[in-house]
Amino acid sequence: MQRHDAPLDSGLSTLAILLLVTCHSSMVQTMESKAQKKWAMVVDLDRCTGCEACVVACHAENNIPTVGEEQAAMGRAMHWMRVERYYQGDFPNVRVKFIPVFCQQCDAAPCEPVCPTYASYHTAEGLNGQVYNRCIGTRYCANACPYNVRFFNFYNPVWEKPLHLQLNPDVSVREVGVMEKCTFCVQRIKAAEITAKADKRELKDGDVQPACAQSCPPKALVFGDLNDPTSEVSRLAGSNRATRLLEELGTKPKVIYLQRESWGDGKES
Amino acid sequence: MQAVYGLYSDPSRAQRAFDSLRAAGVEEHGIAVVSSVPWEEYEFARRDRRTPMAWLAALGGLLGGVSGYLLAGLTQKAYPIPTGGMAINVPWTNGIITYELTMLGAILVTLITLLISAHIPDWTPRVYDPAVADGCILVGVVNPRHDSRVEIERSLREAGADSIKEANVTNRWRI
Amino acid sequence: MLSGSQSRWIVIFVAACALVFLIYVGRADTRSPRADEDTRARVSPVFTPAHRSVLDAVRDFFNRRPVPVQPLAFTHKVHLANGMHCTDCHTAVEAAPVAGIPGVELCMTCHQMIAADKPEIKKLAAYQKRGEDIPWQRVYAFSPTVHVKFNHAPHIRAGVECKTCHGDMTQQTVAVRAVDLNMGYCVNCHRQKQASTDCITCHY
Amino acid sequence: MEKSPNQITEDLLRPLLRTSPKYYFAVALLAAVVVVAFAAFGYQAYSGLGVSGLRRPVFWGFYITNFVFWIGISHAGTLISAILRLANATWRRPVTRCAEVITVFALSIGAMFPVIHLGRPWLAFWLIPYPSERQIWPNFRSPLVWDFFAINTYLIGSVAFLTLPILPDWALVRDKASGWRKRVYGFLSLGWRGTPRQWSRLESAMHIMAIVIIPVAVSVHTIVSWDFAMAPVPMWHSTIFGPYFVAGAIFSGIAALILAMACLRKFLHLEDYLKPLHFDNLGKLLLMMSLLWFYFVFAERLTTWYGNEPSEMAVFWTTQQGAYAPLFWTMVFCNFLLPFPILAIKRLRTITGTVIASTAVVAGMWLERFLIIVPSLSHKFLPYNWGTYRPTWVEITIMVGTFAGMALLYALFAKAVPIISIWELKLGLHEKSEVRSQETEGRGKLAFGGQEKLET
Repeated sequence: MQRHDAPLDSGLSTLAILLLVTCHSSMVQTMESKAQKKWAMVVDLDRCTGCEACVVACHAENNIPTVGEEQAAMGRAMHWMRVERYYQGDFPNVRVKFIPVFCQQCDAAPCEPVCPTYASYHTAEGLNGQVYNRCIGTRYCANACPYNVRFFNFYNPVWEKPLHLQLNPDVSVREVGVMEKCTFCVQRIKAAEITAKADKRELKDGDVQPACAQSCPPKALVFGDLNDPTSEVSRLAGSNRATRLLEELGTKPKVIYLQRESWGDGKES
Repeated sequence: MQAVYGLYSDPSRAQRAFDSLRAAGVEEHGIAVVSSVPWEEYEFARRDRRTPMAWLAALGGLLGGVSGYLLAGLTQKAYPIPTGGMAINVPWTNGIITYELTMLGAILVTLITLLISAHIPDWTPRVYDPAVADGCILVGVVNPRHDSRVEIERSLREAGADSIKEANVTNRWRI
Repeated sequence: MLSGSQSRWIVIFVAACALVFLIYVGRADTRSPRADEDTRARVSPVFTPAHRSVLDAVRDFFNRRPVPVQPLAFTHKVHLANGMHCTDCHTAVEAAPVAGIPGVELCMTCHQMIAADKPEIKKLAAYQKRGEDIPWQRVYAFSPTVHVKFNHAPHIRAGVECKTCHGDMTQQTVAVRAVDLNMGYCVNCHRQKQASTDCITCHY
Repeated sequence: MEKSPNQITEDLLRPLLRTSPKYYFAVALLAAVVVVAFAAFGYQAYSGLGVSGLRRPVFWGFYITNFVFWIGISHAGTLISAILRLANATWRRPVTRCAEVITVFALSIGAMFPVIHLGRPWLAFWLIPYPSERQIWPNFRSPLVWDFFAINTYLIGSVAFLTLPILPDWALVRDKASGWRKRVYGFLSLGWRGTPRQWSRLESAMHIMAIVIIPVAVSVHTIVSWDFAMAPVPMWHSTIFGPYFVAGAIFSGIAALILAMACLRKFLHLEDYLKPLHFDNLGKLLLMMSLLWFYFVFAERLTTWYGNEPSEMAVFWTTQQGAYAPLFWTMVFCNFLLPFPILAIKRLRTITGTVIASTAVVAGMWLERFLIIVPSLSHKFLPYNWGTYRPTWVEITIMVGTFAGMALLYALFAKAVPIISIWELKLGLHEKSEVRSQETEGRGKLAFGGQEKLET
């Protein structure tokens, strides 16, 4: 049998690889974000009544299809915005805690690096972009998302005519096989930006309102720019009630929840 | 092309034929040997053992690694996608691509080196005998000098050949 | 077993089938999409972003788009030669996402008098008489599957000329797709003009 | 009883030259199942993934289970064969080729699943980095892109590793066959003759490839494990996953190899070649891997339990005593409790014994992959979104189709290629007889592996 040495010199290869990595670190490139905006949402849990007006508004604004009873029962319902209910206490002293949950627009989003095609990526303004046309439907982002706020089009969505006439022309109608999620109503952000630019002025606080915030009767949802220290969002984010969902995972979410002041400690409100 | 060869069922006889051919003045590289098994312990099969294949494989690995590095690193730099401050060109993950392409480079270069240096595929006329498939070893001379022919045949026979054949290697090789 | 010649014929046959299929798929679709939509509207009580057929999906995949057939042989060349501007008819282009296609009333403000005896203008007048609008076909539409939201106004404001994307209209009669507006075309221009190349600028 | 070289040639070429009607029937049957599976995939691609049982939050189910399973099976061949080749284990000779074939086919089948499970499978080519007018590249940070590179490297390497030593055997078929076979194999053997130069180059190439392919195989399954470990999902985000998956892959791979060998031995009447010795040796390997597997499972559970992280504990308990507990304990039974005694007791480590153990292990390892994926996904961080998963007929059909496809490919391969490397077997025979003759005669030849001639 063959007895000669294998001169595939592992030492040499290791050296070469080390050299490459060293060279590489000199050219590692992070695109410096000059983002003037850092869009964020504040959810005041004290104000939320769980009325789900935001859910309906979101469906209407963003062309989110309803999948029908059967599919919804399977767990394929799509609500970019949902109001999670958690129950506290024993009957009859039960209290329901509502938490509106939608895409947290994390700064260190787990959904972004796992997407093989950049369909899920970080935008210059710090949003978690979802590019439908680039999505090939690996659903990896949905698995990686700790908040379960990503939704998949298992079938082509269908609108019974003439309901299709109420589809929002500023928002894509997604087709089968792509992921979708809350965009912070990016179409509204874009429209406001274009208008502001046409008027040759800067965006000011309150120019942009996502559909959910706009429709929230008790004004539990506040949207704005976290980089603007004068904005309402910045003010509320500084509250000592401010917390973030699953903060311990290090995802740096840009949705700030204001905890209920009165409970959580078992005291009557 | 003319060839004279003997078929040997026993490798030590083939070795003897090989030795006596050399003694008869045939150059070592002029002796054709064909066998169905790599008789590596015998000298007749130990020709042409030196090959830079392993070094070439290492080189191929290096080449593959560099191309992997360029693919993962430079292309992302050439096609920058705005990622809002997130790194798009990451050494650790690029290292994985570099690693895989290093291995691929080594594999491909080994393969190519094998094909080229072992003359595969080869459809040109060569000396061959189907009896090799039955375990015979073919030892012979291609295009012998006319005057040495008799001596070659004698050497082959005396080494204990099962049969001595003269062949005209003109047919298109085996297909 | 098959003999050599038999297998050769099988290969040729399969190759020919593949070729015919590709030609069939690749051939430009000259049907009017509008007519198709009408039949579709009659057939289906629902709206869906799905392709009408597998063949349509394949065409879309290979980027083959239907060639629009316009109801009237409108000539851009003549209008522009007579000193008109794009914005005279495509009135919304400076302010809105879509440039706008003129309605029959706008055409008839001039053509009540001008060239009223030409056959095409008579067709135009007939549309007005019937109270119908002209069923113009889109020339530059994006496929819905690419999810592009294009807004004319910021582009005009940034000084992009119409002909950059629509070709030289002074030489066209019926508008044709003179420029292939693929993603690379848009991105290159955005890069040159230092406009945003963030995906979400256009795709949302 | 020792076989003569000509007997070996005849025995091993028989399947290539003679075909029974039963074979055609089996192939037709398997092909029919495969066609049905392809039709099911076509149906899914046409209608959307809704026809599968996937749902929120379990976005990965049977398809990824099968993906990991088949990639795991693929570690049977090339890896084991390369290790045995490098270690110069002489008993490997009849085993290597049927092992390497498993790699090539299982890998091809496994690599299909990420495409099958895509929402838009026709766009899978976007994982290839090619300059397009869109000016956008795949995201090299995504484990799926690493998968793409790793699997393709492994596939190319395995195909080369399998095919190169086939050339001399195809040349043999060329010389032995007649008619159309002679021409086909004449072409396939690429003009192989068997000159010393060709033999030595082949040996060198196989040696180098064996060295290169082992780290590739390890990297492939490590990267498959990273598909999970890179996502912050309870019980996925674990450093142990790399070695855990590699060990599991080799474990299931050896089991698959034993099953394949048992089938070959029975259907191709190779009793004289695939001997109880081979099953015994592989059985020992399987025993070792079973222990290693148990160690990994134990370590994973123990650290989870001590960590006591609420979201991880939710997954932990659902597999220990919740909805997935029956599957979990079946897995432990199949992978450890059943095979351990069978393989540990020498009297039970027979061909039948190893086949029973291997069958259990293959089933158990499939369950393991399912249990890694589904319970974690169905119990992520926010309990409001906990869910469940049940496969549909489409997923089951496609899965059955891949098993049939594996059998079909294997059957077709065994018809086209001598499934046991003839020249390597003959070489082993000669080495044995030479050692013998050297002892008795010490005739004019080189000492085994030495550099000097004993006699000139």
